[in-house]
Order: sequence, then structure tokens, then C-alpha cells
Amino acid sequence: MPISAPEPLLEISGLASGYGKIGVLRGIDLRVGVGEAVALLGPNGAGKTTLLRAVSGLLPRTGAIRFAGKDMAGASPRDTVQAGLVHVVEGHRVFTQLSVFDNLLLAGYGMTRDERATQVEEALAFFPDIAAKRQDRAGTLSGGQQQMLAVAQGLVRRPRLLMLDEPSAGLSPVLVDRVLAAVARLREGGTAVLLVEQLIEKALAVADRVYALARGSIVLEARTDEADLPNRLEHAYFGQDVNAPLSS
Amino acid sequence: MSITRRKVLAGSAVGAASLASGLAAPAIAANEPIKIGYLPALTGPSSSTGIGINRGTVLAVDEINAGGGIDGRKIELIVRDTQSDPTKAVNAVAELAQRQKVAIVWGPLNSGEALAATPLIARDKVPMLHPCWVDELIDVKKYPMAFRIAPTNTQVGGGANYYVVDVLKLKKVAVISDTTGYGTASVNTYVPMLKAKGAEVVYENHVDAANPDLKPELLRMQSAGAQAIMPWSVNAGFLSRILNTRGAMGWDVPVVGQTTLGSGQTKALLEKPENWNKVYSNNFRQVCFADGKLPERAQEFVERLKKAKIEMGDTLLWWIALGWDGAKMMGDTLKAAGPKADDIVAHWNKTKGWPGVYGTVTWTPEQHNGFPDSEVVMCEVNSLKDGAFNLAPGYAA
Amino acid sequence: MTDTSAPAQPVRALSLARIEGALPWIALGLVGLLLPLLDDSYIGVIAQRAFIYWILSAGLNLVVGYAGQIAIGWVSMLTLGAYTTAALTAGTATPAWHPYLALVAGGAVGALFGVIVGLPALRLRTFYFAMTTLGFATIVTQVALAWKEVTGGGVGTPGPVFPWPFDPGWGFYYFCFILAALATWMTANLASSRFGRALVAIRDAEVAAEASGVAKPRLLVAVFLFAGALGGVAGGLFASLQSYITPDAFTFEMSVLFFIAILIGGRGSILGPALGTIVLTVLPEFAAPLVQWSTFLYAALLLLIVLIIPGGIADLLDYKNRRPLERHREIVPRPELLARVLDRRTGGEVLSLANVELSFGGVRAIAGLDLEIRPGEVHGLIGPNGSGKTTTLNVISGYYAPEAGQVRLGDAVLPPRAPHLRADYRIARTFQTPRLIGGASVLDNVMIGGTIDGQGSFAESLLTLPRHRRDEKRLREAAMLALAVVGLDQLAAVRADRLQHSELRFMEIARALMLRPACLMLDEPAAGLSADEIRRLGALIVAISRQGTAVLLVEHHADLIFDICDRVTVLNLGKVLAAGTPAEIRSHREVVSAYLGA
Amino acid sequence: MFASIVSYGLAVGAVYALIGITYNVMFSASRVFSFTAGMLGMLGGVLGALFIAKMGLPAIVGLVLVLACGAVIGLVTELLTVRPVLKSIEQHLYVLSTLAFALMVQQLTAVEWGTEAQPFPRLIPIGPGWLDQQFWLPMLACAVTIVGLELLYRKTLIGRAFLAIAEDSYAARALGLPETQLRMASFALAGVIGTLAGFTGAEMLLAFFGNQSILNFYGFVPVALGGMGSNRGAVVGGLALGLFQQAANFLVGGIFAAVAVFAVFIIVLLLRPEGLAGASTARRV
Repeated sequence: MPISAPEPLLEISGLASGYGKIGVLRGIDLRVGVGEAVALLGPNGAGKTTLLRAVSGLLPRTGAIRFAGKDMAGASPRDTVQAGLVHVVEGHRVFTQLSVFDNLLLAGYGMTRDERATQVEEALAFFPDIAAKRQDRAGTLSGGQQQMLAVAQGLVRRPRLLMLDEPSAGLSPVLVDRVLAAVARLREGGTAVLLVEQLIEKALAVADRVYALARGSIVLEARTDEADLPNRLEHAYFGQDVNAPLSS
Repeated sequence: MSITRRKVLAGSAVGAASLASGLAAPAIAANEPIKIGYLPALTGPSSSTGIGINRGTVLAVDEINAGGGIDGRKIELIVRDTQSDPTKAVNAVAELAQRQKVAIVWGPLNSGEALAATPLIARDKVPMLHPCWVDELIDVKKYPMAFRIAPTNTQVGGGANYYVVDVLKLKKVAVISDTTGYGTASVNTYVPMLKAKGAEVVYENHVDAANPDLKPELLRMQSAGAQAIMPWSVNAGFLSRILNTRGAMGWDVPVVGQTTLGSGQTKALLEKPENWNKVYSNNFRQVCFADGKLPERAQEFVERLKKAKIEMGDTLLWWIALGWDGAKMMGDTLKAAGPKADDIVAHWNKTKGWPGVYGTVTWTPEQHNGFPDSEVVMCEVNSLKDGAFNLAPGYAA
Repeated sequence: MTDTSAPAQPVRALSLARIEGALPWIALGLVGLLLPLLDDSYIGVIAQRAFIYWILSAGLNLVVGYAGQIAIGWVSMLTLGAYTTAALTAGTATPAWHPYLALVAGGAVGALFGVIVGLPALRLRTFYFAMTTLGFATIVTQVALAWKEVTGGGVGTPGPVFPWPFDPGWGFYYFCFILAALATWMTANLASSRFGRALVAIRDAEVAAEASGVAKPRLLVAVFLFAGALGGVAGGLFASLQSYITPDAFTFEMSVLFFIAILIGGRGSILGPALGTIVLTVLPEFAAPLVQWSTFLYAALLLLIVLIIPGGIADLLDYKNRRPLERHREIVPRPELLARVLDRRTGGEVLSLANVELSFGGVRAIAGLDLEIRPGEVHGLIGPNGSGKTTTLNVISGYYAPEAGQVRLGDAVLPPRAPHLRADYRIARTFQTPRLIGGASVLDNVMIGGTIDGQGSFAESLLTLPRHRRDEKRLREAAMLALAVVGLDQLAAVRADRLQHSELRFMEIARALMLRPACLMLDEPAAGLSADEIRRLGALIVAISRQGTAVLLVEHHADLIFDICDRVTVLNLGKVLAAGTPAEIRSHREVVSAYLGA
Repeated sequence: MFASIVSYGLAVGAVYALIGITYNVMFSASRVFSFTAGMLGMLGGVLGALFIAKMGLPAIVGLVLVLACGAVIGLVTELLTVRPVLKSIEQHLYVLSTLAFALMVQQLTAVEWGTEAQPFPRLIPIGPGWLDQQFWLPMLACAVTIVGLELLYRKTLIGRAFLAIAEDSYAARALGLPETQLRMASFALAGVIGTLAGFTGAEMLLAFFGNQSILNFYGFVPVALGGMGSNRGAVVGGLALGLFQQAANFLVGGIFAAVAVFAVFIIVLLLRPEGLAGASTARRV
């Protein structure tokens, strides 16, 4: 770790998780500092989504998770959300039957009425596109708008750390830039971001640091300004370092 | 209740103990209780009849035993609750007849179980006494040991038909039943009888008792010109709906039919008390008020019940009387003829004018239906008092 | 490891287990046979009732316990059989029939209506199906009430009296006993046949069953037919036992009783439900004071079973599967045995996709895909999420019909939307999440894969005719061999849900090998495996392909892909981005950037 | 005659519709079809008669107590029969656990309350005819429930949370919605609606333990026809079923009415398993 690393916000060590009998993650160590943007990269099936789910409590897991100094080992998704660790799940899964506004109100479930009202407006201010459609049913939005709505839902709680799972998936390049620009602005505002992305270059442009995940383990950790990063990533992806010759 | 399985076990334990102590066998037999198999439906659907009859039966057995039993031997009722379930009745018959070796079977009290139980009891050659009305249950060739202590459906329906056609002088009749065995069988039997009497059956149907709305049926009766409704059902909800619908329609037509028309359950389900006016149900002359008085035997019986603190308000007098008669008949028979099956049947075949509270019983070798036609009458249901009714208008006292 | 003979020891253990499994039946049979010596006809009646209920439950057990169809209203079969037998014997509808013939007719009517009631199961969700069976039971009772001329309406009708040799009393007792034994024997035969395994597969792993060539409609119809026939026969006997039947004898409570007996006994067992039926028939006789609470107690028992021991009595009796397994197990595949599993007559054909297109709701999942998977080669299919890999697999497997283009094996065009026909083309596959029958042994799971190679019919299996026995022997040997190939032969008798995840992956491959596949599709077989296991898996896959099988490998482990594939196709946005040898792909800049998301 | 068909048909139909909504409310929160829907309807009548007729409580107190009991029974249903089997929902164990629980309650009622149908007190002494409470009370309850649910879903946050859970429980959980509490609330709400149906329909159907199986089936028919989870479908389906049943009662009479309803039910389901208004679901590979 670089010495200049900011004060840690999320600290994970020895995390393991999976689906039923299928172990997906093993011995994950990962940290995100206060106000830091971290990209989590890796090929398909490496376990990135699983990692986010395990952190937010959507999946059972073992190992240590501390967030803002609190132990989150047995935390439910509700606990993590209330602690300020918000997970925007993959596939812009908004509630299509409800209006845009209602979708955002739900994100503030459990807050006081006034708090909710102000923070929903705040979140909408981030995305003028959808602010104009606040009374429309979320099902009528385009995919990109739905993704923005999903990110906006994540913002309603003014999280200290926002975990975004492939916000660019299925979006046109223009929309991808819009969504990622919002991520950049968030970071400027002091919100830490843990970003799972397929579009490596775009992710690297937003992030301070990067982790690469392959076959359920962290195989690389680096600052985004380090030299030779693309090459090291490629190795991490295609796994030539764990190559063993076969005799057939 | 005086009959539990524990007592049965205790009885056999005593038997075993005395056997072990080497007492002479005849002495044991002389002290052993005489077993009577008893098949009421005490729980489950349509158990109110069983509960009423049970009060009389238990009282009579207790009195017989308190009075020294049958030549020193107690009567022991082996009771098996059939829950109105024929499969339970079939199992129970096998147990009573084969394992308990009962001297007589009293019951089943409901036709549904009796239909299944009767051939089996006959096969096991055990004398059987029952109060079910279905005609087919008595057949001296198929079931030579089965005797009925109550009227048949034909008698019951005949009584109602007589009242409608000959007393009320009405010619256009609507006949309705629920879809149970009892209901459908009744309609099937009574309609031809009505026709034979010269009445015109302008409506005839079976209706699911769960059907909440009977207005279509009554409207049809009305438009067919019915002058009397004859419902055949033991379902109080069904009957009360007929009466309530009749009341709501403001249709002033007499309702003449089954005894349940006058039951407390039916009364409880009436929307207003007036709906019970002009309703005449089957009843039995021996247990009806005539000019405000019960016949002598019944009056005496009521005193007896009061002394024994038997509840009458929530059941019907004739049920308790019937239960009493059944047990009394068996007690008298055992006293006179002993516990051997053939002796019992021979005794019953000679019974003539046996004076029951509920009815006067006469059996012959050719006729095992013992209830006299003349004692099947109709009563005014809204005259219910202490479980008994006034005779319907038109009968000579 | 040069020994190429399949280990025989587990087979011997299995046949020992079969003898052991027969012991409770022998005991029950002896009790049934000797019961008349007590000369207590009360016990006789209760036993007859238990036999009769079991005849119905034995069939229903196949429907509920094996196929997993929640048929709550099966009492309707008893009603139909009882009324048919009674009415024909009494001659209310036709000239009077001989009672034995009428009983056969009762069975036939039961079979017919079993199919009619069962058919909705092919289309309806569980709860809906449960409701339709209930509805049908009500209709039957209503019709029995209404059709007075034949059924006697509410008054009912006398039951048949069977003449010598099975006349009332102990004769009839032995009649019920023999038929119950027969029903047990036939259902046990069926349960241990490929049809029985397929039923359980439909219940627990429907997709895998389809991929193995199980035709669900035909199988379920056969089972409903058989279960209905048993229900009808039980009904005829019931009518005779009752001596007189009325519609009120066939209550919903009775239906629930059959159903609960099976579940208390345990799904997928025969002994368990048989014991359950006996217990539920006999229990009320010992608990007379509790009679009015009996339904309450049954229901409470059911709730307890569901919540605490979903496996039922059978699970409690299954002590063998509670013995601990060895902890550190290693999977050592033996590819050298492959030649004995895969016969070469079936190989040698190319699986090809030509210009296949498919879109979902306006999104093009596959946009003009060409693919050629050659025998003897391992063909890797990679690409980012949403690039269409799984969709491609599902098109080949027949779950989706392509909107344009064709899938061929050799010259034959594969029928779209017919996953259960793929097995006929010797196309086998494994699944991302292993699809297994947890409650069945590993061997049984693997034998599912050979379903289409059975020659014998449903009826032959019921009666264990020679063809059935040959089928079973061949399937068992082939499965043991396939298990030896993947290195799991020592675990053949173990319940599959006790295996580790990695072992399940190899078990799926063994199941796929049972088809002697011309084409084998592996969907992320390395997911969740250790590096060591991945290496062995790689060697096994290569060995399979060298036997002449075309292997399609969808995998995220890039190193495995590049190590063992002869050819790699990279998909992106539903199109082929690149195709070639691993070396070519590895250096293909577009691939790298697509992967890296540049 | 026509008036009789319409008034009774709509009244009975309203009860069926409410039971259908009871199924739906439970289903939306948990993807579970529960056999307890008819049980709640049966209890509404029995408990109402117990509190008001037997114990002599004022009608309004009786109603509140009945609904409170319904809510508690709803909670017990969730805790005892749904939550433990939710993890393995694809095994459909809920069919068995809810059936078992419903049977236990029914049998308890049969033993403690009796197997005879008992009268339900008349609460508002107007009538007879159209103004009779047995006609308009169920319809009123149905209307109140529909309007109430609509207000709940449209105007309150918790109502929207119900909708969210129903649409995508995974996303709702990720958003920090308290799924378990919402599910319990749904079951309590279903308990209230189910007992309300039974309470208002009891003067017509009587306080009778046997109503459970009748309501279970006839309450499910509108759900099957209207599409699961659709309350509007349940109301339309329920009223249509009530009218159809009454018309059949009148036109063909007796037994065949029941057979006709079952036949229509099975035929519609076979032709359109997803219901007349529902959409088909995706496949599972």
C-alpha cells in the first residue's frame, strides 16, 4: 500500500463467500479509503458481483468486514445501508411499476419525511434527465435512464461508500460517459466509490486505485497511475502466471 | 359418561386376575358385565342427534346398573364414536363383534353408517337394534337379527304426506331436499307416495346444502303454484334458509317436513321468530303436548330426567326418549332372555306392544319394523318447550 | 494406474444393500401372511383397510413422492373405482358383471381418470394443480350424488361381494394382501427403473432430465395411468370392505390422509410411505378418545415433518447415509477407461450453427452466429458478460428457437424448442449450477444420463421382465464405468447431496458421458474448482475429445481455455469477434481489448 | 328473480373477491400461495359470532377484535409455515405447511365451536330485500378494501415498499428495505382482509367451520382467472364467479352449478394457465 493512503473506510480481510455449496470467493483482502474511488476489475465469472453482494450482506459470507470502524461481519443489507454503505445492484433493477419519484422515496425508507424529501431532490439534481420525468413510471424509462435512477437511488442516503455493479452494462457509449461522469462528481463530493466495470479504460479513468479479481481471488492491486498497468491487467485476466503445462 | 376404554381394560384385568386365582369359571361368567356395542356419532358433523340419544341411553344403563344390573351382571356399554364416518363404523363393528364379543349392537344412530354396518353385523350374527329410518336397513331375510325401534322413512314421509293431503287438504306440493343420502332417498320415496295419494308434485329437486341462496328454488316453487313446501333434510342451515327465504318473500305457505325443522339449531338460524310460524315437523304422538299436557309415560319420563339433572333445553325430548327406549329395550330383553344371540332374537320376534316412552314397539318374525303408524304425527315447531312440541292443528288429541 | 477394469466392489456393496433393503419387506410380508393365525377379524378388518389404502397410496406415491406432483384430491380415484365396481356388480347401468371383472373395470376407469386429472400437471404450477385435483374430487362426489340411477345417489349402493376364493373374511383378506404386495412389487420395480429415476429427475432436476432425453409428458401420463389404475382397484376393494358406499364415505380428510401418509413416509421412498400408511390406518384405533382430534393430529404431524424432517421416516431409517464420509477425498479421473465408455460409431459428426439469430424484447442476443464444433476437438467459447455464450448453448440445447439460421449435427437439422430430443442426437451437456437429484445415490444420478438407451417399456419395468433387467444391468455397468472415468466410483452409493461441489461437477460429466455423446457441451465446468482439480478436469476433457467427441467448452478460466482448446471462438454482442487457435486468439488485439473493455 | 341473482351473486362474489385478494397479498410478499386464505374467511365468521353473539360484545368491538385476531393469525402463518420453508421455495413445501396449519385450525374450530353452522348476528337492522346487510356489507367491505389498498399502495411509503418487494425482492433488499418485516406486515394485512371477508359474509354463509374449504376454492378461482397478484383481476373474477354461480344455481339448479364452476375453472386454466389477464412467466434456464 502506498504510504499516502487515506484513512480506511472499508476493510475486508479473509472474506469467503459463494452460492450454497459453490465457493466463489476465497481469502479476499480489500480496502477502500475515505473519499477514494476504487475500481474492481476482472474477467467474467471472477466473482466481482459475488464480492459486492457478500459485502452488502446479500450473500452469506465468512471473514472480517469493517466499515467506518464498525464490525459488519453479521450485517444484513439493511444494516449496511444504514451504516452508509450502499450497493447499486447490477442490471438497473428499478421498480418498473412505481414512478421515478417513488423509486427514490423507497431508497430513503426509514428516514424522516423531511430528510427524505430533501435528499431525494438532492439525488435528482445529479441527473437532470430523470428529474424531468419524476412522475413517470420507471418502466417507461430507457435503459440508461433506469441506470441513472438506480444510481440516484443509491445517492438518496448520502452514502459514505457507494458500490456500483457494472453501471455501464447495456448502455450506449454516450450514456456510459454520463453515468461515469456522475461517479466522478460523486467522488469529488467526497463519496468513496467501489466500481465494478467491464470497460477497463473508462473505469481506470475514474478510479484512484484498482483491484483485479480472477478465479475468486484478488490477483492484482495497483494505483491507476502506475506504469505498465494494462499489461499487468492482461496477465491477470488471462492468467498466464498460473499456467501449468498439460500432459494429455 | 360411564363407558371408557379404561373400564374395558379394567374389566378384562379383573377377569384375568380371577382366572389366575383359580376361581371356578361359572362364577366369573356370572359376575362379568354384559357388553353392549354402541355406535353413536358424538362428534363430527350431524352429531346433535347422537348427543341427544346418548343422554337417554347413558341414563337408562346407569339406572339398570344402579338397580343391580341383569341378575347381578352389569351392563357395559362399549362406545365407539363413529363421527358420522362409515369407515370408522366398519372398523368399530369388527372390533365390537369379533373382539369384544358384545351381546347386542345398539346403533349406528345415523343411516350413513348403518348402511355400511348392518350387513357386517348380520355377517357376524350379532343382534342389532337401531333407530335409523332408511327402509332398506330392515330386511328379515338379509338381516334376520336386525330390529328397528323407530319409524321407517316411509312411515315418516307417510305421516307428513297424510298431514298435507288429508288434514290440510292441499293438492299442489313442492318437495325439496339437500344432496345427502337421507335427503335424496326421502324425496325419491315420498314423491311417488304423494302422487299415489292424489297430490300433484309441482316441484322436486335436490340442492347442495352449502348453497347460500335458495331464493331461486322458492321462486320456482311459487311460480309452479305450490301450496305446501315439504323439505327433507337434517341440515339446520339448509332448512332455516328455506324458512327465512319464505319469510322474506312474504309467502304464506305451510312448510311440512323433517324433525330438524323444529330443532334448536334451526331456530337459532332464523332471521325472525315469525319465520317459524306455519311450520310443521314430524314428531311422535307419545312425546307431544296435546292440549298442553304430555302423555302419561312421557310426563313421568320428564320427571325422571329432571331428577337426574339431564339437560333438555338444548336437545329434543324424543331423542332422549329414543336413547332411553333403546337401552331399556335391551335391558328388558337381557333380563328376560339372557345374553345369547338366538334367545335375544327369539324374544324380540315375540315383542308385542312394548311400552316405550318414545313409541310402542311390536315385532314379529316377519316384521322387524316395530313402530306403529299411528304414532307418527306432525307438530307445531314454534311451540317448542322443554324439548317437546304441541301436536299440529287438526289431530284429535 | 494401468488397471483398466472398473472396480467391482461398489457394485457388490450395492447388491448387498439391496438384500438389506428387502428385509423390512420380508418382515412385513410375513406379518401379513401370518396375521390370520390370530383369528381376530377386527385386526383383519384394520389390516384389510391398511392394504387397500396402501394399494392407492403406492400409486399416489409415484405421483407425489417421486414425480413431486401435489395431487391432494386423489381420493377421487378411490371414489371412481368404488362406484364403478359396485355399480357394475349391482348391474344398475349394464347387465350385472362378475365382481372380479368389475374390479378390473374399476381399475380401468381409475386409469382413465388418473390421466385426465393428471394432465393439467403438465401445464400448471404446483398450487394450481393441487387445486384442480381438489376440484375434481368434488366434482366426482357431486356426480355420484346426482347420478342416482347408477350410484344410488345419496343413499348409496351396496359394495361388491367377491365370490370364492376371495370371499368375505380371510379370503378377502388374502385378496387385499396379494394385491397390496403386487402393488408394492410393481411400484418398487418402477421406482428402481430408469422410469423411476426419470420421475425423480423431473421433480428435482427437470432441466437435466430434459437434457438426458426424458420426455416428461409421456412419462407423467404413464405414471398417472398406473397410479389411477391402482386407485381404482383400491376403490373396488374399498367398496367391498365397506359393504355399502355413499358419497359421504369419500371425504377430503381421507384424501389428506393418503397424502400425509406418503409425506410422513418420505419422498422418493416406498418403505417409508408404506409404514406411514400403516401407522395412519392403525393409529386411530388405538387412540379412540382422540378420534375427534385425529385430523388435527395428522395435520400437526405433517407440519412437523415439513419443518423438521422433510425427508420423513425414510430419512430416519437411512442410517447408511449418516455414516461419515472420508474427509479429504481426491478426485482422480481415469481417462484411460474412456475407450470403453464412448463407442466410436456415434462420433465423427460436426455440430454447426449457421447464421443463427435470436433477440429478446428487441435486444439482439445473437446476431448472425456461425460456429463449427468438430469431432475430436475441444472448442472454447468465450466472451464478456452478455456476449451470448449462454444463449448459444441454450439454442443448441433446444430451449430457444432461433429466429433465423439453423443448428445441425452432421446433415441433420436439430429441431428447435425440443430440449428433450437432443439426447437422441447424442448431444449431452452439463450445467453452470450442477443439476442433481440430492436424495438419490451418485450412481442413480449418473444412470439418468443413459435413459434413452433403455429398451424396455414402462410395463416391462413394472413387471421386471427380462428386457428391463438387461437394461438395468447395462445401465448400471455403464454408469459405474463412467464414474470410474471421472474418478468417483468409490462414491457410487453415496447420496448425491453429500458430495462436495467439485465432485458434483465431475458427476455431471459422468452423467453426460452416459449418452456416449457425439457432442458434449460443458457450461463453466471449472467454476469453483481448485487449481489441481482444474488441471485434472482439463486432462479429462481433452481425453474425451480425443475419443472423437466434439466438445464445446464455455469457460471463464482463460488459462484453462488456452491450455486445452484446439480452437477458440470469442463472442461479443452476439457476434463472432474472433476465431482461431488459442495462440492466435491470445495475440488478437481486438479480443484483448474487448476483454479489457477498451 | 333477476334481482335475486344480482344481489346474492354480487354479495357472494365480493366475499370470493376478498379471499382472492387475501391470496394475492400473501403471494405478492412471499411468492407463496397459502391454504390459509379460506381459513381466515371461515374464522372471520366464527370469531365474529363468538365475540358478538356468544360474548355479547358491541358489534364494532367485535369487528375490531376479529380483525386483530386475523392479523395475529396472519403473523403466526408467516412465522410458522412460510418463513421456515421460504429458502427452498422451489420445492413447494409451503403448499404442505400452509395446508397443515389450515387443517389444524379448521379441526380446532370444529371441535371447539362445533360442526353445526351457527347464526351470525344481524348488526344493522334494516332490510329485508336490497337493503339487507347480508347483501351490501360484503360489497362495502370489498369496496373499502380495494380503495384502502389503492390508497396504501399509492399514497404511503410502506405501500410502495409492498409493491417493490412484490416486483423485485432482491433489488428491494439491496436497497435496504426490511423484507422480513414487510412480509410479516403483508401476512398480517392478509389476515385482516381475510377475516373481514368472513365477517361481512357470515350472515349469508353462517359461522361454519366447513366454509373454509368452500372459500379456499372459490376464493382461488378469481385469482386463477384474473392472474395471480392482480387485485383488480380478483375483484372482477370474484364478482363474475358469484354472478355465474347464482345464475347457474337458478338456471340449471342444484348440483350442476358446482360442476359448472369447476369445469370452467379447469378449462380456463388448461387453455390459459397464467389466467385470463396474466402474462406468462419466463423459463428457468
